[in-house]
Amino acid sequence: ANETVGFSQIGSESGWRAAETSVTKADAKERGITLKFADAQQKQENQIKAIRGFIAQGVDAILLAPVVATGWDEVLGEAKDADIPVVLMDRKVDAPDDLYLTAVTSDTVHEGEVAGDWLKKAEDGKPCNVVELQGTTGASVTIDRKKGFADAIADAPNIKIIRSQTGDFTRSQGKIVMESFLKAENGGKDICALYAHNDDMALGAIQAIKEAGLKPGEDIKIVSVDSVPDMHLAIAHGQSNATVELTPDMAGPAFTALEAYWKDGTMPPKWIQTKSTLYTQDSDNMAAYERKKDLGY
Amino acid sequence: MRHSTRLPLYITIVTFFVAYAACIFQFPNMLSSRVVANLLTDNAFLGITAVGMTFVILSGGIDLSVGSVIAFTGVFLAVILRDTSIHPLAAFAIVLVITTVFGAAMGAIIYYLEMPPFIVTLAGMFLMRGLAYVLSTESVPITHEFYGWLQSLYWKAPGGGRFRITGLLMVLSFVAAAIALHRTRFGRNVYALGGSAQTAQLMGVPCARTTISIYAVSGGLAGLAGIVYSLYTSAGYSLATVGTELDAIAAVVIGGTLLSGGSGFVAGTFFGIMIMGLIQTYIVFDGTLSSWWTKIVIGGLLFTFIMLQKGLAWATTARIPRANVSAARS
Amino acid sequence: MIRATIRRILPQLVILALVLGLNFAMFPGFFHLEMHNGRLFGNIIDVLNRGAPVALLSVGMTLVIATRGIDLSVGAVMAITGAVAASVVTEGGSWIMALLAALGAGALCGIWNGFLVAVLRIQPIVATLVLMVAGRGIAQLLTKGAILTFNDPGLIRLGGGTILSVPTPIWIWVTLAVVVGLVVRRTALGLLIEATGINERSARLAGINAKVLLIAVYLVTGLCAALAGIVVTGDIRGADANNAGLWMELDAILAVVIGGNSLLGGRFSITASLLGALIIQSVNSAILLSGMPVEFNLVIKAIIIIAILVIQSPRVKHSIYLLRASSGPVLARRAVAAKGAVGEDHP
Amino acid sequence: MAVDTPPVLHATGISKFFPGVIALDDVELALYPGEVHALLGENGAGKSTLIKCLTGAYSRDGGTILLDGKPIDPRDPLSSQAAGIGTVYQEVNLLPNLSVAENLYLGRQPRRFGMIDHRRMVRDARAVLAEYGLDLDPARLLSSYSIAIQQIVAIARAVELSGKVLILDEPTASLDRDEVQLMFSVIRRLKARGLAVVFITHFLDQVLELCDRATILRNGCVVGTRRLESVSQTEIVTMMLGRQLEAATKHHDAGPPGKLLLSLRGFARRGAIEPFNLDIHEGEVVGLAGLLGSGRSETCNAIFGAQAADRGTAELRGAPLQIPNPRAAIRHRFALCPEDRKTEGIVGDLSVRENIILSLQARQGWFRPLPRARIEEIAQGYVKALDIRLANLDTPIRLLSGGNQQKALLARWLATEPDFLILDEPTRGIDVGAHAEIIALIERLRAQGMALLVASSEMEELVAYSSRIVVMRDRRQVGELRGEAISPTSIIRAIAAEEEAVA
Ligand SMILES: Nc1ncnc2c1ncn2[C@@H]1O[C@H](COP(=O)(O)OP(=O)(O)OP(=O)(O)O)[C@@H](O)[C@H]1O
Ligand SMILES: Nc1ncnc2c1ncn2[C@@H]1O[C@H](COP(=O)(O)OP(=O)(O)OP(=O)(O)O)[C@@H](O)[C@H]1O
Ligand SMILES: [Mg+2]
Ligand SMILES: [Mg+2]
Repeated sequence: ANETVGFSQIGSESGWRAAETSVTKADAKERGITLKFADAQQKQENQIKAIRGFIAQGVDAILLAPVVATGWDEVLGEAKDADIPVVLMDRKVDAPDDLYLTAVTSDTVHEGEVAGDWLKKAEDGKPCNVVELQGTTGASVTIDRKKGFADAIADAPNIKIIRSQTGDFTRSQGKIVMESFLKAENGGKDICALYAHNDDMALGAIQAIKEAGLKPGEDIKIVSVDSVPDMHLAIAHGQSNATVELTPDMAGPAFTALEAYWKDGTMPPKWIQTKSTLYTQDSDNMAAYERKKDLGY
Repeated sequence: MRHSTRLPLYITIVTFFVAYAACIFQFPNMLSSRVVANLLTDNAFLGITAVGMTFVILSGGIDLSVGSVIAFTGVFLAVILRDTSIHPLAAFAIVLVITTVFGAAMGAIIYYLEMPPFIVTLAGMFLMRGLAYVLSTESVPITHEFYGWLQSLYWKAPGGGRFRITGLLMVLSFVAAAIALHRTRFGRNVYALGGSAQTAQLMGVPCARTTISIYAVSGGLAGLAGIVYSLYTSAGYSLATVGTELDAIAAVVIGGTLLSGGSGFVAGTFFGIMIMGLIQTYIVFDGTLSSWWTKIVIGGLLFTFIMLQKGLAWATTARIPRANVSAARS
Repeated sequence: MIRATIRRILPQLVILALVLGLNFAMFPGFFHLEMHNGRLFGNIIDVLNRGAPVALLSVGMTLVIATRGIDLSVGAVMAITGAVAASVVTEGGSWIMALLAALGAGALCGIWNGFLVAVLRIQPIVATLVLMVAGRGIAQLLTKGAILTFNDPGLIRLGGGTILSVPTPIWIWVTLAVVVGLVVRRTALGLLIEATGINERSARLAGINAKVLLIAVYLVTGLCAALAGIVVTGDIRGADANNAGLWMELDAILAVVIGGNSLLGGRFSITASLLGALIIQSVNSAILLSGMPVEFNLVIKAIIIIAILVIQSPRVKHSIYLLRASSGPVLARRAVAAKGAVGEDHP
Repeated sequence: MAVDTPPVLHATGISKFFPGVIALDDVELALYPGEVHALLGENGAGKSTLIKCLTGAYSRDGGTILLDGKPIDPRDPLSSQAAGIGTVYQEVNLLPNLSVAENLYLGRQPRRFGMIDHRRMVRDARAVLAEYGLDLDPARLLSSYSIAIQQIVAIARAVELSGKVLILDEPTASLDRDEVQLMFSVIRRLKARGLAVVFITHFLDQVLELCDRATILRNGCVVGTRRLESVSQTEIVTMMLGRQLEAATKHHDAGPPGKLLLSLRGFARRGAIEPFNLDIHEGEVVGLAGLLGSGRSETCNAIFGAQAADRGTAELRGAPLQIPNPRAAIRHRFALCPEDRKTEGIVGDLSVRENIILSLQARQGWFRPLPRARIEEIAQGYVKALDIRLANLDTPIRLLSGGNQQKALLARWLATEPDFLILDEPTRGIDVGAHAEIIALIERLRAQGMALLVASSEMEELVAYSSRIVVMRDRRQVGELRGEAISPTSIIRAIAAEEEAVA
């Protein structure tokens, strides 16, 4: 059965996103599925256009990695009218759940919690001033990871967030903002830990910390989210402490669910949650690095 | 070049139909009422924005703030509908007043402080996006039933295409703008300003009023586009429509309007929008382009359209002799 | 000559001092400098260092704007050149080769823009929009959308290292500015660029080779963007094609305008543009130091920028001039003197 | 004209300051209904500035304006228009991107149901322009018509707008005889209707023919107002210049021309100029005569490569020559002072000094800047030699009065020390004093052995300096006059003869 699946991807704003795209493409090829790929350049309207385009073409299913949670009711309704199953990837949407087949996502609030729990355990009651590198202002991941972390440390009065700024999810902003944190907090001596909403910003910050004459991972503890290959290297070298994995392989479970659905109409559960594995310095980071380095990060 | 101002318009229209025909040849599915309806619906907010941008560019200016204004409008509507119980229509009225006044304020700064539009509207872009953040960083869904009712207003054409009210609104905006630009004194003053602001001033064009009105129109239409966008997505999101101003400018330019002002047609903008929509539809139908090739192809097609226009314009005007005047001497 | 230069950049100097003062008020350690393992360390160094990409871009952008053009593609060119440099070193090339390859790529991009503007006569905004859109795609094509990291010490040093304790990017932009400034002002280029920007037709009829001049100017801009691309790439030890230089063209244009250069072309001052770049960076630094919630970043930036621009607007300047003139005896005295002169002319 | 009636417009104490310049100093101007009032003065005397202050294009720094005895304070041209003052500013100020009809009616387009009635506008425009002897399609873009026609449209617009006062700032600069006569008849009609007309020009014969009174400005001050019946032309000139003008240059004895410099064969540009042959010798001034649009400017541009010829051959001192662009021409020591100084000549924001050395510098190349001292020497030298009036050399050239701009442009080309100088309407908009100086200059340059080609609409002037006159019509050469045969009447006859032949 040579099915055609349309994949509306957000864009290519980060290495993780590129990995997700390449994993999805590879997976589709392996399963003999024709993948129609549409890059939305970070714009919701382009995603809506792409979905409508897929419907007009009459694809067999649509994968949607929504740029934002809201605003999908109408177009998903159209897909439903046209009897095309839609699978959401890496983010859920604010829409009645009969409009899509299933959602394969990680729980982004939970990711923040995992990071927060780790720090709580690592500090174990010692007073600790945390600086936070947020993602792009307004992105739902930013909001969720901030919330999850805050929730987790809510019951730990020893841990305090003293500065929080956006680093736009990029390495260079991560570095620049960290530099100013270091200056503003007594050359970094008042900072005990850094929580970054993604690994790229943390990697930038690590360089800033080194340039300020401090040891990342020791003088300032670092925890972040994504687990990109470079972060595993950094942890393996003791320059960072922990990262929460966000798997780029959302398409695997999605295709599996779709294939079952095509075959005999099996309805998958409405939410297929991917695991948020924590990697610390105790994990086998080099193995993780080797596994991931060719995935297109 | 100057002898037939309509030529770029005709060229744009021809280009669109030729390109559409070529697309259909490759993907017969593209000849469906769905695709046509999508072109209208999906580009409605961009089209309305581009109408305002046409006014601005015709007058020799530029408005970079429109993308942010759309986002602000969406967030504002979402927040106000969430937090208060006022009717969406009233909210629409409020937000249109806000964006129109905002545009007028930019126009006033541009005129009275003699500052370049590029920079004033760039600051306006930062400001509006910033205000949208301040209102809400999260995307806020709009659940009012009036929205649902508006969205249910469409005509389902044979073939599955849904012609929606927003598409109609865009078409109406274009018609209204065409009338305003060609059949009112205000419209002609817009062209006059674009020809030469200094000369227009000497000829007695009320430059202050016209400049302010132009940016007010652009702001107001961006507000209207924001309303359309909020209908389109049923939500307000402060990160929405980043870079829309560049799309709108590109559409206006592809539509044959000169960025230096004074020459062009709003109808050209309509086809500029359609051409841009066609490019995207084509890319979706093709579905093999990676993220980066998508960007490269969009850039390449943009270039191709510009060159096509240049080439056609050059080929047709090189042959037109100069105007022949007989100054009958008494 | 020097007096005229200072008079020209005085508003920018005053504004820069004000913004730095604001930083100081918010964070008293702002001007504090210290050494950390052979590296000068302090907020003021950060402003100079972090201002490097925009400062580099603003040098080229000043020239382009002086010719009545604009270059929207510089951010994308930064991404391309960064990707090129990173690819060269990851393929085993030396940092010198990487630098040359990146400069070559930047020059190519510049020539392409110049060709569209000068030869095909496409309006600069649109001409450079093409590369702005496609360029980032090209950069991603080179890096396959990932961050291409490297460990070449030479390249890293260009973006993140120091020379004589001072961060290399500062050396780079200062050197570039001095070189371009000297070339432009000690040769006839500055004059010819200004003439072309003010009235291209007249300039051509006066015998200026406007076509080649325009291409050269876009080429210089491409080279500046290439340097900026290398700086940001070296800084994070990786080519981030997705984000390098994203929206930085707007900052560069803003720097040029804050520098008091007219977007309508003509008279230009590179020094003033550089001050503009530093002003922008100081504003960013103030935002970071303020500790305000991130939602307010853009609003603060917008308000400060609007304030700066309003102070600089010709109308406000003119009213200040009139105010000074009317309060002092300047005008009256001049009127009397002139009348006297006219009187002598009477037969 | 009745002087005892109150003036329709009475301005007193008008002052205007620019940084470093006092453009107007306590100026008084009274206009009576039914008079044509000339405003005279050297280049830079402040005529245009006065007009702009009166009509609100500039805000004046002092003075009162009474219209029909009531004070008015026009803040912009719109309000003076509304008050019944119609104005043609110096240089054509119309919008090339709009149609002729729209230019005529901008701001007061006829409307039907609130919408502009295009058809009626075009019809009305056609009727109005017919009164000026123009039979053209008003729906076409203004830019598709020549400068002369644009000028007439501007005049027509101002006339339509003027209920009480009509102000014309050098309206005849780009018109030829017949068109000037046509315009005069229109002005006389308006005068009979009781309008007050202000007429600015540097053609004194036109002043004497048309005007009743004249106000003379010098250096921003009124030197006096005279009834023209009671003064002589020399008296006016003396008032304007503040000195006596030497007797006009006599027709010189050209003497034998020098060696052959440039020889053109079958030179042509499609759509612009028909093939022509032309030989130019050293020490010779070749005049180009013809009516408006006869192709004089196009000839000049083709020779200079500004609009390169696409056919024909050229030889310079016997060696074949290609002139694809102005740069090539300049390299061979050609120079062209173009007709439209605003868009093709000056570089507005650059200083006078930089404008003067621009071409010399462009020829030297990018990397061989002229030494500062040399620049200063050249600029100072020409400012003195050509008597260019300015505050200082750093003044942006756009702030100079029209005539002084023209002189600065001449200086630019003289600074390149050309072998062959092409002047297209060199005296357009230049005052009587400067006019005489330029004619003398042309003669001097010729005597030094330079070859000159001068296109001009002024027959007397052509006669004064030309060794030989080429007459053009309909973009082709139709005759040549030499030596004793050169006189205004013979030129007119040469043009007219062809006209009859064509008719
Ligand atoms: N905007 C300005 N700024 C500074 N100086 C100016 C400005 N406009 C005019 N001037 C100066 O004012 C004086 C009067 O100029 P104006 O144009 O009125 O002369 P004019 O009598 O019309 O001369 P022409 O016969 O050459 O047109 C000149 O010295 C000129 O340089
Ligand atoms: N801007 C223009 N647009 C269209 N046609 C023009 C334009 N300028 C000149 N022409 C036409 O080109 C032809 C030659 O014009 P040209 O300027 O060479 O004449 P000229 O003899 O120099 O007249 P003038 O006295 O106006 O300088 C004429 O038919 C004229 O109508
Ligand atoms: Mg004048
Ligand atoms: Mg001419």
